Amino acid sequence: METEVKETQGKIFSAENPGITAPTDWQPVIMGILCNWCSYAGSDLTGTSRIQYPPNIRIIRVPCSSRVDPWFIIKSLQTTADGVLISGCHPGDCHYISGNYYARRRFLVTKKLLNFIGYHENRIQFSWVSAAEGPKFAKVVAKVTEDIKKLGPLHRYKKENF
Amino acid sequence: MARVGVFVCFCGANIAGVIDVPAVVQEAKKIKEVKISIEYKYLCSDPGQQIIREAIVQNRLTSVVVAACSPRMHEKTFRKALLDAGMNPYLLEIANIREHSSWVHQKDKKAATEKASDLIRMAVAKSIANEQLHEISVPVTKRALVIGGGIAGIQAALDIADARIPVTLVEKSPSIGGRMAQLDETFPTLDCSQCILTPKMVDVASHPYIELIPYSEVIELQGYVGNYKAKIKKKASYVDFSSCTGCGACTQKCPVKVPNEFNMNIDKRKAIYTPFPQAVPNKPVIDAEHCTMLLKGKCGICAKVCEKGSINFKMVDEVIEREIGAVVIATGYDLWDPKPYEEYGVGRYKDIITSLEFERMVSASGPTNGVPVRPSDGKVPKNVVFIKCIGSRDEAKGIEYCSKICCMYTAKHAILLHHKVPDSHAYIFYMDIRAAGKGYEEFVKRAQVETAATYLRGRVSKIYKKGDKLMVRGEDAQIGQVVEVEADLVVLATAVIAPKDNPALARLLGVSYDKYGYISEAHPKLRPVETAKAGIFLAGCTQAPKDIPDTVAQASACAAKVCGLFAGDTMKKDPMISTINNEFCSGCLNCIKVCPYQAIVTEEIPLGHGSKEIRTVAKINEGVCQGCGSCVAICRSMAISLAGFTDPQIINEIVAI
Amino acid sequence: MITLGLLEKNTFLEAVNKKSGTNVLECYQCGKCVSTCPVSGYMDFPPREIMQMIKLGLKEECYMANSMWFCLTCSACSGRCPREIDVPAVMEAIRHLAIEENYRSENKKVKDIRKFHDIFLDMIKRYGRNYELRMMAEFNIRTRNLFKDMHLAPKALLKGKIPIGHESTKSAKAIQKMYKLAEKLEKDMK
Amino acid sequence: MNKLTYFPGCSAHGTSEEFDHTLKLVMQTLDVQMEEIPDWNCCGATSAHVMTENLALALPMRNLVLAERLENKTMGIACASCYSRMKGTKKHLDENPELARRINTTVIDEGEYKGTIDIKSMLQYCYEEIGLETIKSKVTKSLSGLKVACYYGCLLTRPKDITLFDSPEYPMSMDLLMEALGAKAMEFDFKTECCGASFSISNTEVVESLSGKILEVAKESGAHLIVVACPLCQSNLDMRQPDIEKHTGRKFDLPVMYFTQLMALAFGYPEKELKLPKHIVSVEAALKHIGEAIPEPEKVKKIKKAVEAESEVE
Repeated sequence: METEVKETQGKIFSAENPGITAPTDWQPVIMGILCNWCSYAGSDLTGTSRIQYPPNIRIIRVPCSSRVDPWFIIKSLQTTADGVLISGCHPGDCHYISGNYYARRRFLVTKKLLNFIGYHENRIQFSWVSAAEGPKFAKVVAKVTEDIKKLGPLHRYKKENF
Repeated sequence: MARVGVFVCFCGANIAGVIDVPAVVQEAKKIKEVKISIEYKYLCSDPGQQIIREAIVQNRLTSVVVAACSPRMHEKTFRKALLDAGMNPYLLEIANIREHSSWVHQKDKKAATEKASDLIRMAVAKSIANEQLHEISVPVTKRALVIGGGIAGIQAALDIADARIPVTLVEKSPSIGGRMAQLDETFPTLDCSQCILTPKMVDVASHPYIELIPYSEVIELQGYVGNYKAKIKKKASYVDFSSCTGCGACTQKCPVKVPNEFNMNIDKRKAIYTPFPQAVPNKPVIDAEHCTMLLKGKCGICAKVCEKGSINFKMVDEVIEREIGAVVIATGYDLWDPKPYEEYGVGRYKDIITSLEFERMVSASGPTNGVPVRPSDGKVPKNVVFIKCIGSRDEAKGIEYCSKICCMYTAKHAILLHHKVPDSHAYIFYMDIRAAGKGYEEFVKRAQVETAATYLRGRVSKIYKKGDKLMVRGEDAQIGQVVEVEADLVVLATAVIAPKDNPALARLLGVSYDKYGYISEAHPKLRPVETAKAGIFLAGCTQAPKDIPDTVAQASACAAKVCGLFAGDTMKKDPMISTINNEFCSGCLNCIKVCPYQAIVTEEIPLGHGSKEIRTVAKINEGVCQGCGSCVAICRSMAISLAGFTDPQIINEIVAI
Repeated sequence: MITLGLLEKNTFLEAVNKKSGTNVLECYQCGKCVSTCPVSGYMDFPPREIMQMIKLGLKEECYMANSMWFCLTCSACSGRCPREIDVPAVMEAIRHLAIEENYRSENKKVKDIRKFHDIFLDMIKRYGRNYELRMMAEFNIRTRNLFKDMHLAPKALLKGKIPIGHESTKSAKAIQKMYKLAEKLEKDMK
Repeated sequence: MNKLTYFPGCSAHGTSEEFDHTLKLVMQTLDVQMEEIPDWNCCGATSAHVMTENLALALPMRNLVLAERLENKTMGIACASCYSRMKGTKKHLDENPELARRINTTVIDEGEYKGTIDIKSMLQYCYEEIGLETIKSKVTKSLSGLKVACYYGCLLTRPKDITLFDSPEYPMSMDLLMEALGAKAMEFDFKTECCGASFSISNTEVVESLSGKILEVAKESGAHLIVVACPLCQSNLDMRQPDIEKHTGRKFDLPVMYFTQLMALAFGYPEKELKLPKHIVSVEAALKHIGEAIPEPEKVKKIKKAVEAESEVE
């Protein structure tokens, strides 16, 4: 889905600004927020298995995906990241019994909101990666990176941009 | 002003082979809070830790960043190094530049180096917001609760009690003993089950550190590791155990006959009964569902014949409470009902029985005095067909897994059949013979050679009646022919399944269970006797199908875990838990709804300083909180923070790149 | 003896799985299908062995076997299979693949069965419906077994069991068109 | 009055005329109006699916399209083979809309396939839609004394996910229907074993062996006759019975009747309506048992200690 570009007083008012052309050597930054017990362990397994994936992701460790405050996502997109990946335990496998269910609901709402204000839906992604799924983590990262590369650099909501 | 030290590890060539470590060190130096940035070959080695310790003291560091392997690997090692240098260990942050950079970007050294620098920047930024944290210590109630009085529960209770720790053993039925008490002889040694079990049962009853509560169930568990509170419902037995001598006059005279569960309903018991002669406690109970006195108010013969006057028809269920520090779940297993095997005519033919029914028949104290008979006409069978994997390894009708014990007990049944009826013959349909265990393969060989049981490799497809025989049709894959066996009796080795009450019990205890209803262990390999909830352990078939030796071993392992937990007077607990600043708490109490551990309670505090009016706010129970952070993210007034993962720490990380 | 080399890509297995919509690899060789199958005794290889042969990639052996021609599609095996494999679909897949790739067994029974089906389809093409007496006769002529079932004929005819006349749908033309289009479709799909 | 779209199948106008005829009588009594699909064609059983993929779907599809035009909720099918082909095709097409669209091009002259009609075998229709109570209420001449073995064959209840009717291993619907007519349904283990239908011409050796086994077990059950719901089963078990007797040396003398024939009889239609002379194995002797009293089975001696499951007061 391509988000609609709204114009206000002649200034382009969208995160997905078609007016920006990426420099040729541009590389996106992706903020990966992973739960400690499944996805972070899974990403470690990717490492110990030496499975290669694109180097654009920066990983932050949280105890559970339910710890992820929508604020973190917004702050990432506002400051440093071109995309955010949140990953937790598979439904039913949460180390903290039910945390990932809350995370999922909270994430969906956040995504819809960000979508509404003009972010492309692929900027914010969610996945389930268990501690045993090293190869899957690499695949997820590769896919997210690919998606974000297609979208190009993020036109941020910063004062100087208005 | 923060003073951060950055230590970058080569990890031999693991990191340095891809990442330009000196460049990373230089890059780190550019961060204004970083006071020292150095590299070393192996930071986890003792000299490596020495470097960190010295640097902390010399530079009066306020936090430390180690750029090395995953924190899941060496966080504890480096925390210890900080502690040794006189620094709070929680001021450490680790930048995972091995698993997250050098190992996964081996082809792109430049990007890997840049990423490593970024990860260090993030770790430095986070560490600046780190706070000093201290381990929490929690008092311990030294009493264990064992749920289930089969061989697993008996063994766990005895081992814990032998360490002089009081045990409360709760058993659902009127007697302990469980499934093992129903068995005749046990593989692979053919020693009599009763002979080895009953002494242990008596030990349980007489042990000074064991409180045995039969005919009862756990109905509630609150609290947290070391400090649980359990509610136990004692079902009304209508017999006063303290005065009853167990003389048996009441059971003799009782006129009501009920199918005998202990004998798989082959014969009958009375409405007032002890499940079997060696029961512990050897006191009768009245089955309220069948007693005519309790149902219709007529009869009362048992009360008339009881010399001690122990019968009390007015008795009611009673709930008692126990404070305990640990729980052992040992609820055992059930057997799968083979009804879905319609092609075998299960339910239509009386001469198709289950293995446990056969087991009771061949038991010397069983309903047929140790001789197997055909339920249809009471004749002693000559040709007996045993069919394995009934419900096991059958996704279509039963369950996917292998029940583990059927291969062995079927070999045992073939041998026992031969002992009891020497001119009989056993045919065994099997798919694979799984006899992994000490002395097991030898035992199967005994069935094949000494007993000359005929093993046929194939799943039976159909059973039909011909005269008074049952025709059993299956393929013998070894000769590639379909064979039909004329059987007098067919014995189905039905699958082991989880007790149907397991999910309800698991929810009540707050532990997880798998799709079959078995209680889940914390880790399938490294923590096989613990559940994910601290202080709750599991033993025997409540986890998965097991034979007796494995069950006993696991029960003893549980006992060791319980004893370890109770070794000190207090327990240490990770300080990474939530705290609430009640000044900010608006009292919406959304946090209570999302907390998976019921660790948040309400608290009433004055509305303002010195105010007489009160308001309700949330409060964290330190002992219960596991530190997931659900409450932090849901708190709209940002009153809750999770130690080690506070909002400032994570935001610092995000903006650091 | 069969020598099993490096089975890098079992294209036969893939083709069978795709066509049948079931996964042959699920088979764990319990043999319940064999003793369930009413005609396994007549097969060169009973279903269980066919499954293993597919796993080993023994394509020609499968195509030349009579097994899939003897399968009655009674679905008794799939109803009892503990791994819920659709055995008749597998048999059908092998049969269709063998026809597509032009494998013809020299086994007399198989030839008879194929002939019967050809006549049957021919009959429908001509009349839109099946005309039993004519089919029996034609089958006997084509298999050169003129007197097969002849002893049944007088009785059956006399009792009106098998009618002599035949009917056809008005729109036999529509059926003929359908045959043509279906054939074309089959080619297009390849 | 209920309306029902009716697909008779080729054999209804051939070998199984008595089935078709009695079915129409019975439905009249039960107040069901049957509308035969105009200009229906052969469903392709049992050859089309053996040889080709598309034709095997196209032949039934034409009938389905024609049936949909009649706009009744349900289509009843007499022959079990046709039932299986049509219902299987419908399921396959409904699950693969793209394939349905493609196959539809071969019969597009007849109209567009919508997939709206519900398909039932006539046995299923009697059991599920009409109900045993209604059938019982129409019985004027009870069949008591008659012992029957109900033979369902392969395709009425199998595969389960296509037929969605009764148990594939030990179905009871026809047994209960027979009991509703007053007859006694015997315990019969080979209810759904295959009779070898599709080889009835090309491979008679197989048919004789399979049907022989069914006859043997039916005889063992003590039944006077076999009840069927499929023309192919009937012709295999009936027409080939003398041959089977000759080859096995066993005398069966088991007439094979359609369930609708027995229903018609119980509903009071005269015997001549049943077209009994069409049977190769004479039915007469078996039908003489109607009205006989069936003796209670001897009670088996109880095991010394093993006793029944219910509780009892001494």
